[in-house]
Amino acid sequence: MSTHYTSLAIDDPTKLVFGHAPNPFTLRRGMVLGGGLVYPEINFTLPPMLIEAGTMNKVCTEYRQMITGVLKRAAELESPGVLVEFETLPPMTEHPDWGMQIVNILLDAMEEAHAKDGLASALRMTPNDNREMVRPPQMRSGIYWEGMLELFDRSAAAGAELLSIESVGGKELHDDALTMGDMQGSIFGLSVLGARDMKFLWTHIVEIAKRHGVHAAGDTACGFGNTAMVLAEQKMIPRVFAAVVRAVTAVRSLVAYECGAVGPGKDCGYENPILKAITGFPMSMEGKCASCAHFSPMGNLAAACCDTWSNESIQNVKLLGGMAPTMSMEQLIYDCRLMNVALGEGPKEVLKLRDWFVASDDSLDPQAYILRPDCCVQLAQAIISKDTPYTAARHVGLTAIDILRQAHADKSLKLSDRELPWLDTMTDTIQEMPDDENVLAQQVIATTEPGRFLPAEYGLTS
Amino acid sequence: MSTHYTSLAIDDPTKLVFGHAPNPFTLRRGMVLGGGLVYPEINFTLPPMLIEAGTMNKVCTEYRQMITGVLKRAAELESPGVLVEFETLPPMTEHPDWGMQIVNILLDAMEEAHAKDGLASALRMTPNDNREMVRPPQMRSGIYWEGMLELFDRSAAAGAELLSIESVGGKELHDDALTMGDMQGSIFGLSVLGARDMKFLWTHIVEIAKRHGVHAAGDTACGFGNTAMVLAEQKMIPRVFAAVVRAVTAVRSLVAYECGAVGPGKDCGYENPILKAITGFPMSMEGKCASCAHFSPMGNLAAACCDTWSNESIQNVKLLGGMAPTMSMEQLIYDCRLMNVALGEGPKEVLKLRDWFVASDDSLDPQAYILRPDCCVQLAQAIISKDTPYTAARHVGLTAIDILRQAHADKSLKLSDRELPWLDTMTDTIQEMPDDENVLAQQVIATTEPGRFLPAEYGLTS
Amino acid sequence: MANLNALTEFIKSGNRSKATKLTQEALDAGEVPQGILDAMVVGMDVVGERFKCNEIFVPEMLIAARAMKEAMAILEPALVKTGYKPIATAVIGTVQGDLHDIGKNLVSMMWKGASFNVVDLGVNVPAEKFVAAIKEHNATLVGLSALLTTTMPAMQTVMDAIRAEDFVGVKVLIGGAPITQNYADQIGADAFAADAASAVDAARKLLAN
Amino acid sequence: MANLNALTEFIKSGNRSKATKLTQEALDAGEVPQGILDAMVVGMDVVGERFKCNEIFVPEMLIAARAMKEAMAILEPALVKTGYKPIATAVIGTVQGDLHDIGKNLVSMMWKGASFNVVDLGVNVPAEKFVAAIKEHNATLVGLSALLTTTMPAMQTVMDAIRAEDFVGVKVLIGGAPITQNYADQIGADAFAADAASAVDAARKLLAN
Ligand code: B12
Ligand code: B12
Ligand code: SF4
Ligand code: SF4
Ligand SMILES: [Zn+2]
Ligand SMILES: [Zn+2]
Ligand SMILES: [Zn+2]
Repeated sequence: MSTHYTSLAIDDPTKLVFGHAPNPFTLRRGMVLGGGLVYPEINFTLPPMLIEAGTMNKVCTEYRQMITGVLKRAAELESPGVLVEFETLPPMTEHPDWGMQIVNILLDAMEEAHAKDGLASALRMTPNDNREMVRPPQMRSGIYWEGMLELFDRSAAAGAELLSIESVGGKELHDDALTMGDMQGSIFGLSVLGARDMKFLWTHIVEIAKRHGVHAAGDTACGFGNTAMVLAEQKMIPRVFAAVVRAVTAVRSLVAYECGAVGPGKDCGYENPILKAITGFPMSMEGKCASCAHFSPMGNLAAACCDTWSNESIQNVKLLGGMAPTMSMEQLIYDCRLMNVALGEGPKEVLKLRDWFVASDDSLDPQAYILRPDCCVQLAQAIISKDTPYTAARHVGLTAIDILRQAHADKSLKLSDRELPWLDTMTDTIQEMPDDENVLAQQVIATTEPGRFLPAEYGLTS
Repeated sequence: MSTHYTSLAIDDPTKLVFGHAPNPFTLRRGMVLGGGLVYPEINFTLPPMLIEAGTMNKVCTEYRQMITGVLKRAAELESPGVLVEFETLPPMTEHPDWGMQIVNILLDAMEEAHAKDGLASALRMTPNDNREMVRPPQMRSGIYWEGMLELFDRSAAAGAELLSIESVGGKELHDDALTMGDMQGSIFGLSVLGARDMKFLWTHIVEIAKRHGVHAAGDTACGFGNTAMVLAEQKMIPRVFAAVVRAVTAVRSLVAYECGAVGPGKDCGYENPILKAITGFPMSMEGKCASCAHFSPMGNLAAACCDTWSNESIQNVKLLGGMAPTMSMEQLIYDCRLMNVALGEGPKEVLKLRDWFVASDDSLDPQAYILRPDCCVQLAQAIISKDTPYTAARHVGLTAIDILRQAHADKSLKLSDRELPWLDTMTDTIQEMPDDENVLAQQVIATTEPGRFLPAEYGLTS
Repeated sequence: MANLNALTEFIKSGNRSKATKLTQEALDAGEVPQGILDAMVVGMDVVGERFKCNEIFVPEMLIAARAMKEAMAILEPALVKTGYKPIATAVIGTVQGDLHDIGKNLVSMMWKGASFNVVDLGVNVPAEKFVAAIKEHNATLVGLSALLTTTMPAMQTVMDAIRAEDFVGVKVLIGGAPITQNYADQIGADAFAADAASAVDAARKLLAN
Repeated sequence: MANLNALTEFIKSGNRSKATKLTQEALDAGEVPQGILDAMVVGMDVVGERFKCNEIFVPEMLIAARAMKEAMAILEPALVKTGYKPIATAVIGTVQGDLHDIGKNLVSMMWKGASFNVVDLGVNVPAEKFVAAIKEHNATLVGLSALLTTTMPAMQTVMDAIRAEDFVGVKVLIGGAPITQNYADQIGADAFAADAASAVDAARKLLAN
């Protein structure tokens, strides 16, 4: 049932732009993703408060206030459409009834805004991945797995048109790899454990989407790539390390599309442009408007290839001008308007604005650099040239390092002195890794304290 | 001592762009305002808390945290410079000692960031205008007047390089004019009372600036134009009314430059592009990044002619990614980077990006429309064609109405049905107003309940 | 009866001269004062609804309110004779240190439109002044406005001062851009309203309890 | 003495084999165990400082910490004989419902580097487990981490559970991205620290009181 990509949907970097995807598709209220317009994608969450049976009324009030506020502002600013993402918090997935209460609040408000103001919108449903609530994580069965599938199923039945998740398979080893600066551990977590889990999980999600006539959208290696990015922004780990991890995350996130997802890939997947080049599906991205949720070194560049533009998440607190989610909505709409003006003027103009987004950030940070559209095509090429996620991961990692080395040499990228030695360290590590992923798996199993992860949950035997 | 502008510094709308002002100037740490780069201008304020002797320690801690956070992020993102605005809260102007405590905290942190990270920055000092703490407001003497001047003086001595204020002269009548939809009252408040107060006030501010070798920057008719804008956004008053009020505010704000101010005009003066056309001084603007402080119908268009780009204000609350002021700092820097990339490519590219900013918003809101660069030049022309603020105000008001009528006719601007009749009402009102402002003044004095305002405080005899 | 329908219409359209004239005629014709008042209130309610639905602007609403005010001046003596008391007397003001009053003025105006007797204390109002006004006017409704994050705490001061008295049935409603329901809960205010239109509903609800 | 300077250096550079070898040699040469420990702690302090000044990254710091840990394994028996007790025993964990642990792990690692005895309870830790661990290990320092706005309230639960016992001298330090000093004050925690580096200073300050 799964595709293996051997060619690129976009191999010309000048075609890798915002607003246009080779494989666009239309949502129920007429929004066409990847069809020539960039839409705002809004996400919001609770202020500090407890979620339990006794507070669910208050929880619902918060969500009702948030969705009403953002849709009202979107209608006032005449947004051509809005994608609403509902990323659940753990208790809402654990208790699908609670999650569904909120889903219905959101869908009702969206229906009302459509009826009253003609505002088009669609819901992206992102149950959070609770499978590591038990440690070692139980990936393929148990109450967390079941609650998650139930919530996917019921929300799709209720009207959520896009299904997503930020899955965590492999992260139980990857976290340490990040803090230890261990590239082998990172590649193992992403391309061996992660890719295996993705295949299992996304086969199920695609099946649910098909059953309800909705779209399996995409995943993100957020717990890997964004954790690395945040750690690098906090100066905890080298920026070049985070950049190479980012390149490798594309291998993991690709699996969703191999299983049948059609985009848009989740906002926080900064690896999405690479996946757009491979798959041709529309992608969501986030940058400067997501600084409410985390700082990033590529606030503009992230917009270069987006089809929806997101704020990642903001909690419902009051700012001077109004509620914070409404502020995000307004900011996103203005950013989208700018892109849509350029889109209205044709490909040359789109390319111009895209290149400005890129030039704004690419020389200042290695992760920004490797996400330049031309680099994305190069990385995409590296990935599809290999047969398995593991081989692709090593290859794309080395390719990213080469790109960085080259960029530093020709001075198009500034790297600090303490970053530089890491390029060699990473190259050595990747080159010395066993060619056979099973050999590596057995090595890891042998040297990892038992109870950190369950090989069987990834279809590995120990 | 005061200039009267009779010609435009910029009469070609294609020269009215962001980043370049005919009369740029250089700040102490090398930032050149209006000299080819757009700088972020950051402003922040306290979260809910009391300001009194007993809480001043906590107040100082908040400001220290805010300034440290924003400068750190600006250095990390390698901003070419940062303008910091300190807009005081009432007790800080009433007790200049308190205000100065904070000024010194800000200046120290800025000095440290310069020494440590090479970050250039400058302080804009904006004491708030407390003169209406007594009602009717006492405009030319008394403790509020004195506290304000003392704070200007001491902060300039301490190192604040730009002096600004959001003065309130005339507002005591203008508020009602707004809620009553009374265009005559608005013009009287702005161009008779407001302009007279500005002349008195700015003569003093310019004198203080000269004494300390710093710059009198500029004022804003915020309490007039932005109140109108906020009321229109809340659907309280017609948008066309707010648009015409905006045009008239330019007459009032111009007085600061006539008295010797050199820019950059204050961020929230959406009338600033008109003033840039007249004076050639750099201007600060705010738009989508200021939606934390208030929503607006021109989040992109406002950037068209800016020289610094501001967030207006945000309180020190924690968001998911960090403190809110730091979020604003990051957003501003990315917006500035985009403009600076275009600036680096030359005038044609600047014009292209500017026109995209304009095209993003101009057709959707009358206020956005009249602030198109070509309309700004037209309005500027209307202002300088008259000899007195009052005659200029009536003329620019009528010009704005004409622009709107024309734009509606040729379908470049969408106006709702209930807005349209207001164009005629406003025209009639303005045309029926007496030609002599003294006649109007005597009418107003005669029909206003005593105690609403003191004519003598505006040099008027009753 | 036909007269009173017309009165409702004149209030709606803000026609002062016709509204006052008709009120006088209705009184002369022996209509029950309460009935005349009801006709006016219906008119203002419609105006309030239209405003809520974004069909009219504040200036138009104010014109209706002014017509109502003038007609009321004529009606009031007769009403009082029948023992009529306004639904409630409300005291409203912007708290100490804060000069923002447009929002407060709008609330005040909407309350007047809903036939409350409104005492507006203006801006920069210290706690004692609120307490004194409640006593003096036997107010049962208090409206507090604050627009600055640094004057929000002054609302607490007013609440404390009010709770220190033994007023019976005095309800406090708060509002202003930085205010939230949470904050109202925190300082023990009886309710929060987000805008002028909902301030009327909120006040009616409070007074009904 | 020269030996001990070298030991400091090997800790700093994270040279495990040389650090352990030198520790053994110093012991054999009759150095006072406390003196050997001090040499190590000086090394880790320098590492911590370098990290704070952005001169090194976490992985480099972890390598130093690992060298220290292995050298300590050799030193500990001798230390214990002299009656040595670690500065303090700390219990740390991410509160119930929350799985974020990278930040907590970094704090835990920094505390170990500062010679605290650290008991890491992991993630998703219920209040009772914190209380039990404090009892079991005679801990005087507790670290609570929360990254979700919806698990912040679980910190209050832990605080309540701890305050319900009559522990003497148990100090609670809290942290995590959404946490503020204000929140710490609100739930009665003893302190808040914004990052791992300042978590060491904060802990030392708490324990000194
Ligand atoms: C207009 C305005 C002014 C005008 C005020 C004119 C006036 N007569 O009121 C002027 C220019 C004088 C002014 C001055 C200042 N302002 Co001012 N101002 C504003 C602005 C732009 C709009 C406020 C407004 O009138 N809105 C329209 C009305 C209709 O809306 P509203 O007030 O929210 O009221 C509605 C509801 O809140 C509710 N409501 C209001 N009151 C009540 C009461 C009750 C009982 C109920 C039920 C409901 C209710 O119903 C109303 C109608 O729907 C706001 C920005 C904003 N986003 O709010 C800043 C703002 C409030 N001001 C601000 C500041 C900083 C100031 C100054 C200190 C500026 C300075 N440095 O000089 C001074 C302070 C003066 C003082 N001592 O109070 C900041 C506050 C920052 C902070 N820390 O809190 C704001 C948020 C602007 C900003 N983004 O920075 N301001
Ligand atoms: C990495 C990450 C994850 C990883 C966690 C990996 C791991 N093992 O920890 C994964 C992917 C699993 C994840 C999952 C989820 N996450 Co998450 N995550 C993040 C992210 C991007 C970075 C956190 C991080 O590790 N930072 C790096 C470390 C070093 O920093 P730190 O944690 O702040 O720690 C420092 C200080 O805070 C302090 N500190 C920390 N703890 C302590 C303790 C003490 C005692 C002291 C003194 C100091 C201290 O010192 C540390 C070092 O300096 C944040 C975004 C952000 N801006 O923080 C979101 C974030 C926290 N996650 C969020 C969400 C929503 C989730 C999920 C619910 C997502 C979903 N829908 O599936 C799940 C929830 C899982 C659960 N039940 O807890 C939201 C929270 C929203 C909210 N309402 O609160 C955030 C803010 C992202 C966002 N912008 O929306 N997440
Ligand atoms: S980056 Fe943001 S959206 Fe992605 S998993 Fe992390 S917290 Fe969630
Ligand atoms: S618009 Fe903003 S900055 Fe300007 S006076 Fe009003 S509140 Fe102040
Ligand atoms: Zn995400
Ligand atoms: Zn997201
Ligand atoms: Zn301002």
